[in-house]
Amino acid sequence: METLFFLIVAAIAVICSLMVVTNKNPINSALSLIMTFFCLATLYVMLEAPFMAAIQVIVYAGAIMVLIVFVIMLLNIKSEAGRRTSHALFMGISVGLLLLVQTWYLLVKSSLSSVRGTVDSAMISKVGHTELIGKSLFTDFLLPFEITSILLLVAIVGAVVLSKKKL
Amino acid sequence: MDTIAIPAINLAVIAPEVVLSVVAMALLLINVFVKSEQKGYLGYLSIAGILGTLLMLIPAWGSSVEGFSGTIIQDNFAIFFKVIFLISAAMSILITDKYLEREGCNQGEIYPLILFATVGMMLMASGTDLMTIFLGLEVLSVSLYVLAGFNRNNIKSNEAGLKYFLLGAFSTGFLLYGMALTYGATGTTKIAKIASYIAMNGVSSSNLMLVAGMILMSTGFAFKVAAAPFHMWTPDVYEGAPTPMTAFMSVGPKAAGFAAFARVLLVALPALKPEWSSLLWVLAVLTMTVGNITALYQQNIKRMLAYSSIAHAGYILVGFTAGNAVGTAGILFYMLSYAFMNIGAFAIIILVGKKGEENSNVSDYAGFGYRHPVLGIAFCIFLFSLAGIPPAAGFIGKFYLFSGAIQAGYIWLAVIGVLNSAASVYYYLRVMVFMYFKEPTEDFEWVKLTPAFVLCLLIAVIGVLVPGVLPGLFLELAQKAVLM
Amino acid sequence: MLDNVWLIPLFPLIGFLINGLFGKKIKNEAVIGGIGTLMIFLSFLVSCGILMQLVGMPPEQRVFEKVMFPWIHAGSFKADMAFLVDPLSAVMLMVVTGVGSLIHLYSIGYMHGEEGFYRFFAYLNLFCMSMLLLVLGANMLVMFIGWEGVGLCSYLLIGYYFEKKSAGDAAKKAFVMNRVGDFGFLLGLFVLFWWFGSNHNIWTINFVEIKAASHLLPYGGVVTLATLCFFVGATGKSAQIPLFTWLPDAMEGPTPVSALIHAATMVTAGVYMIARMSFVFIKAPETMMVVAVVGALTAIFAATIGTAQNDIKRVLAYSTVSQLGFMFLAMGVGAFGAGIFHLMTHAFFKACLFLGSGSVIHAMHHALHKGHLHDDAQDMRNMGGLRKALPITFITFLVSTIAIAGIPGFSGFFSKDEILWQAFANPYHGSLNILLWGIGCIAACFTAFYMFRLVFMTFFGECRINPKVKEYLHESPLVITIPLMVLGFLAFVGGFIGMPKLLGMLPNYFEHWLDPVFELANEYGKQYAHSGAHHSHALEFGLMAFSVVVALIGISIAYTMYMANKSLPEKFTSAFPGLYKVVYNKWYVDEIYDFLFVNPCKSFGNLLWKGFDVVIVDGVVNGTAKLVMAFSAGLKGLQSGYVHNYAMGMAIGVVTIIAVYVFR
Amino acid sequence: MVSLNFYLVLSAILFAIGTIGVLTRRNAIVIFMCVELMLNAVNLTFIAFSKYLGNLDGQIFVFFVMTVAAAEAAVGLALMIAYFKNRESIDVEDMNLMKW
Repeated sequence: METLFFLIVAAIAVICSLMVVTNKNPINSALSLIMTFFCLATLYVMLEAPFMAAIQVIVYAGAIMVLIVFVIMLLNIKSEAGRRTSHALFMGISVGLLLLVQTWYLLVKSSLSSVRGTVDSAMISKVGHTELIGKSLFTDFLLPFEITSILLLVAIVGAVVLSKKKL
Repeated sequence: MDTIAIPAINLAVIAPEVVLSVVAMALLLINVFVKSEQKGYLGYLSIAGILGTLLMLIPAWGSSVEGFSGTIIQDNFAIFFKVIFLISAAMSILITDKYLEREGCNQGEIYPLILFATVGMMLMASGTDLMTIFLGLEVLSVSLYVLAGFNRNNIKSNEAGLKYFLLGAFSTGFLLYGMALTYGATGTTKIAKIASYIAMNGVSSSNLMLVAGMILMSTGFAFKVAAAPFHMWTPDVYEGAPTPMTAFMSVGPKAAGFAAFARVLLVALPALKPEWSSLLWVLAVLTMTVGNITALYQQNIKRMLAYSSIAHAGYILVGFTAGNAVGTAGILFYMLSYAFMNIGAFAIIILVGKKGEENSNVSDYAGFGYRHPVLGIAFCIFLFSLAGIPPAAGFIGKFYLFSGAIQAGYIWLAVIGVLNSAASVYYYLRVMVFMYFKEPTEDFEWVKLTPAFVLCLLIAVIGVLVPGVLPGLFLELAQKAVLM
Repeated sequence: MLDNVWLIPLFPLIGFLINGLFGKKIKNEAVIGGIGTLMIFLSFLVSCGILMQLVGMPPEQRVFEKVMFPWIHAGSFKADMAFLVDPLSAVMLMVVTGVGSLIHLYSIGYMHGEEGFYRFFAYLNLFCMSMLLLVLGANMLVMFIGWEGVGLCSYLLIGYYFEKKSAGDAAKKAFVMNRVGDFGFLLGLFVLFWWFGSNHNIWTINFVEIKAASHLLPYGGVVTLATLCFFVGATGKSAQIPLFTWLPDAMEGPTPVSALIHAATMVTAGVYMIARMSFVFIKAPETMMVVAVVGALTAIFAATIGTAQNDIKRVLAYSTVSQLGFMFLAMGVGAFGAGIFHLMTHAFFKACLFLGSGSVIHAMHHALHKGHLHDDAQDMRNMGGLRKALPITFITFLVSTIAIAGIPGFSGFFSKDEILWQAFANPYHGSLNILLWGIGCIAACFTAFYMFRLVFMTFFGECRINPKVKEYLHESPLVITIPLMVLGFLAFVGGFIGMPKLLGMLPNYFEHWLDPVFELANEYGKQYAHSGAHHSHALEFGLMAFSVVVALIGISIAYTMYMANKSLPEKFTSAFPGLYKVVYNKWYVDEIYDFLFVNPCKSFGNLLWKGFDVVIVDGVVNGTAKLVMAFSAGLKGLQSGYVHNYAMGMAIGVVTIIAVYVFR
Repeated sequence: MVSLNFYLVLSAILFAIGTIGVLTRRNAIVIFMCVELMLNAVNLTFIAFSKYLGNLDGQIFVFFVMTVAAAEAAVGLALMIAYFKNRESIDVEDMNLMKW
């Protein structure tokens, strides 16, 4: 049952992502991408990561994609004028498929880490996923968390520098 | 509700980064109140900040402090690289102001952005967790995307920024995938724990997930250091970016890429040494050869130096392939001397250039050596050092890198390296031939030295000649800073 | 005194700094030239002191290493900035500083009034410093620094007249060819370094240490590889086949430069390097043979080409290449002492010849300038009969020519004869010896021929200079003639310190002096030397006499061709009909010579010059360059400027690497 | 319970599709969206690993990847706007002012 549900969601995700790549109109691509993100959020829930699912929707689908759609509107980009040459398409697709075959092969062939952590379903349901993530962020990964603040500041400054009206 | 126990925070570990970030933020605020013609003062303030950071780093030499639950470390290796970053940032800032004035994009934000990029590089050098390294790399990259496209009225600069961004984001995908696979294979993102897990559980090259993780991470770093075949963005971005930023990009981020690359491979994955050293072997040969051979054809001097910087990444990869103490010390020494010689050369290019990046062809240097003898000699010193001709520092560095490779048994790699550096002389020499053996077509009267340029060139000349003639001290420091 | 060996390279460095930094401000030529000359002369004095001290020591203790400061230390590998003084480097020191001082002095007069006078002296001093580093280096790295340094200075000085395009091209050619050689040097260094390190854990490039450990080296094998690499380095620097074409072109530089760098010192660096590592080279019999054959071939090739040249400096340039070939021949037959001896005598007479030709050119140039003529001041066809106008130049030039031709009593005879004898009698190359000796003799004959041709065309016969300017011809000033006289004197007597035992008048000081240096090499050589072949004194005398005869033949051909048959025939036939037949016969002989000997040789020389030198060697060099450039253009094409192509490159890279590692 | 390999293979498929998109599309914004798709594929890998390894490091990593994606989006779109202002296009086939 669960596997069936997974397969359905996965199929939708793959189809939507294919539409991202194939759609001529950028807006349609963006909307398909948002669909893919929703599918992924669903999968996160299945993986007992509800917090990640939430921010996937809020940050990715909500913020980033809105920004992208906004820019597409702002620049008033129509459908792509022309296609790439069939040669380039062929090369791109075959390299991509090759990459897929390779990753598939090595994922099937390789072994996972044998060390199991302390976090299991029981703990997540008892303590709560958000709290676990929060604790981890503010203890073990405090420094990376702080670095993101600098990263966002740089992004803001950069965006302003590149697009403010008057120099 | 139980409280969370925040672990003891050891600010001393990240003090240099904190200081530099605070200076950068303060500059952002000050910038609002500074008139457009006086933005140059922000440069001096940022240099003061860099000097302060340097002063904080020096006492830390010799100790190795971990902090923040093992996500960061301040050891000699990191400190040596941080000094390189700070020097390259300071020298680039010295030559920025005049250039921005000339090109008419005098925006004060460039200085905080350079400082933030430096913070990112410092985090890459001292990060001991894949997350820290990744975030440091992103802080650096995001700043660089902006810096490359900083001259937003110049179409070339736009294009450079956008190309860098698209390809950089693409390579980030591979880097992340590599990190994910490494995480899956070892169950952790901490570098020390990865190593101990591999050592304890006897995971080896038979675990394809780990090997693939190593390969994908390597491609990500190879993109950052511009190793072939992940180098193709370099010439375009270096040509289009504002020249001081090209100088900065060709040194700092490359060094940072090598720092993180070295820490990941040497500390986290020594068990895979046979695999990664053969990979690096191929990358080194490709990178040197492609860089040098393509440089032979270039007419634009910025583009020529871009290809030459690819070749130099190749030489450094030679030392990296060796993976021994001598090779690693060679990387450190070479990066340091490369900072001086390359930024020095770019400083001259800025001086000779005209508005709109005009006058940057090799043939535009005809007779320059006679119109400006002192600058001509300085340029020659930098070019000789890049070509690896004694007694400049570049020679000692190359010798060291190659002898590291020989000690590790990679004699053919060293041979190819020597062959390449012999070929590289040709295109450096071509510039000198134009400077001295061609009839001047220009009077070069617009070439005016400012005190900042004099300082930058002086530092560069000293930085090339002193380690070249008396490399003992620098090599000793480099040896104390290796990761083994 | 030995402790102060560091002063020797320091003085020229000071001179370089003073002239380089303040020369433009000083302006006064006497001061600039004086400083430059004084500095190298001070080095000469220190060198003399060191030589004296070495002489006072017992022979086996004459090795001294002065460590200035630790330079590169990497784990077990150490390279110090250190100087090595032993009999070999002492000889080189004397040659470099002695001849160097004289040439500096000469340059004051020769370069008078040139633009960039200070630049010239700064470069010249820098060159001397590099050359002294090369000579004194106690390890290969210091030597390599000097090695690169002299190449660089040579580049700067060849391109001194940068307004001339040919000068720039020549400079570039010299530099690039030298770099090919440098590449060989570095490779040899690396091979040796790697072999000692990986097999015996001796990570060293120090000459003394390598010498001490040289018994570990095998015969042949890796040593052959290393020595061949070194030999490639030597061919580049010392202008041997196939890397010799830069040297004739290098004559674009000022004449003192040709004398100092391209005759007396820098080009002999390759010979010096082989002598320095004689104990390694001797362990590679194959390399020794290659060295000997290349040396002999270069000697004869360059000599034949020399017969077809009309530019006075180009003749001397090919002569230098040929003489260097003799030195390599000596190295290749294990006669290291003889090679170094010839290096020294060659420095004297060739420097004198170049300076003399400079004096001629100087006078010609001056006269032509006064007469507002634009004839080529270096073309011998425009000269003739200059001995009256330039008596001192003529005498010194003649002495040196006799010396190079190998007439007994003059320095060149002793050294060249020693080489030829060793080529014949050495125990290493078996039946090849006769061939080496034969080629050497023929080359010696040619040498005598073209050198006397040069003398006859320049100094004898009727004056072919435009009569308008004849009156302006006069001897050069003292500052030019004094070095000429000193060098001429040395070219005359310099050989007596190395007189062969056979002649027995004086002991062979020179060989005894160098004995401690080459003792070990001779020891190793015995391992594979053919024993038994003992040659009698009579044979040695015979060969010596033969080489003299050969030289005389060369001279007499030159005489008949360029002196006797010019205008004499007509005069003789009209005034003395009885002698007609004699003259006729002479002329007839000349025809035969022309037909049998000279013409084929001249055309052969022309062929070599045009065919081998210009087409093949330059062709290969240029062809390689073209190939690389084409490759470069191709690679450049990959850089299309399109983001998706770059992304494709990255993706293909990733896919390929994964494919290699995952599916191996 | 769904096997880990299902998730990994799904993420590999999404990653490959993203790569194909980068290699074949001409519009810079769409290329950027394809990069986002690649990053999301990696995120899925991280979270799947995290679940099956029973430690949260992977999920924390995803948290940071999202931040990075946001930052890159801001800067990248600003670059595109600046480029568009000068060139009236964001087609990568027009971006070849510098080559060779």
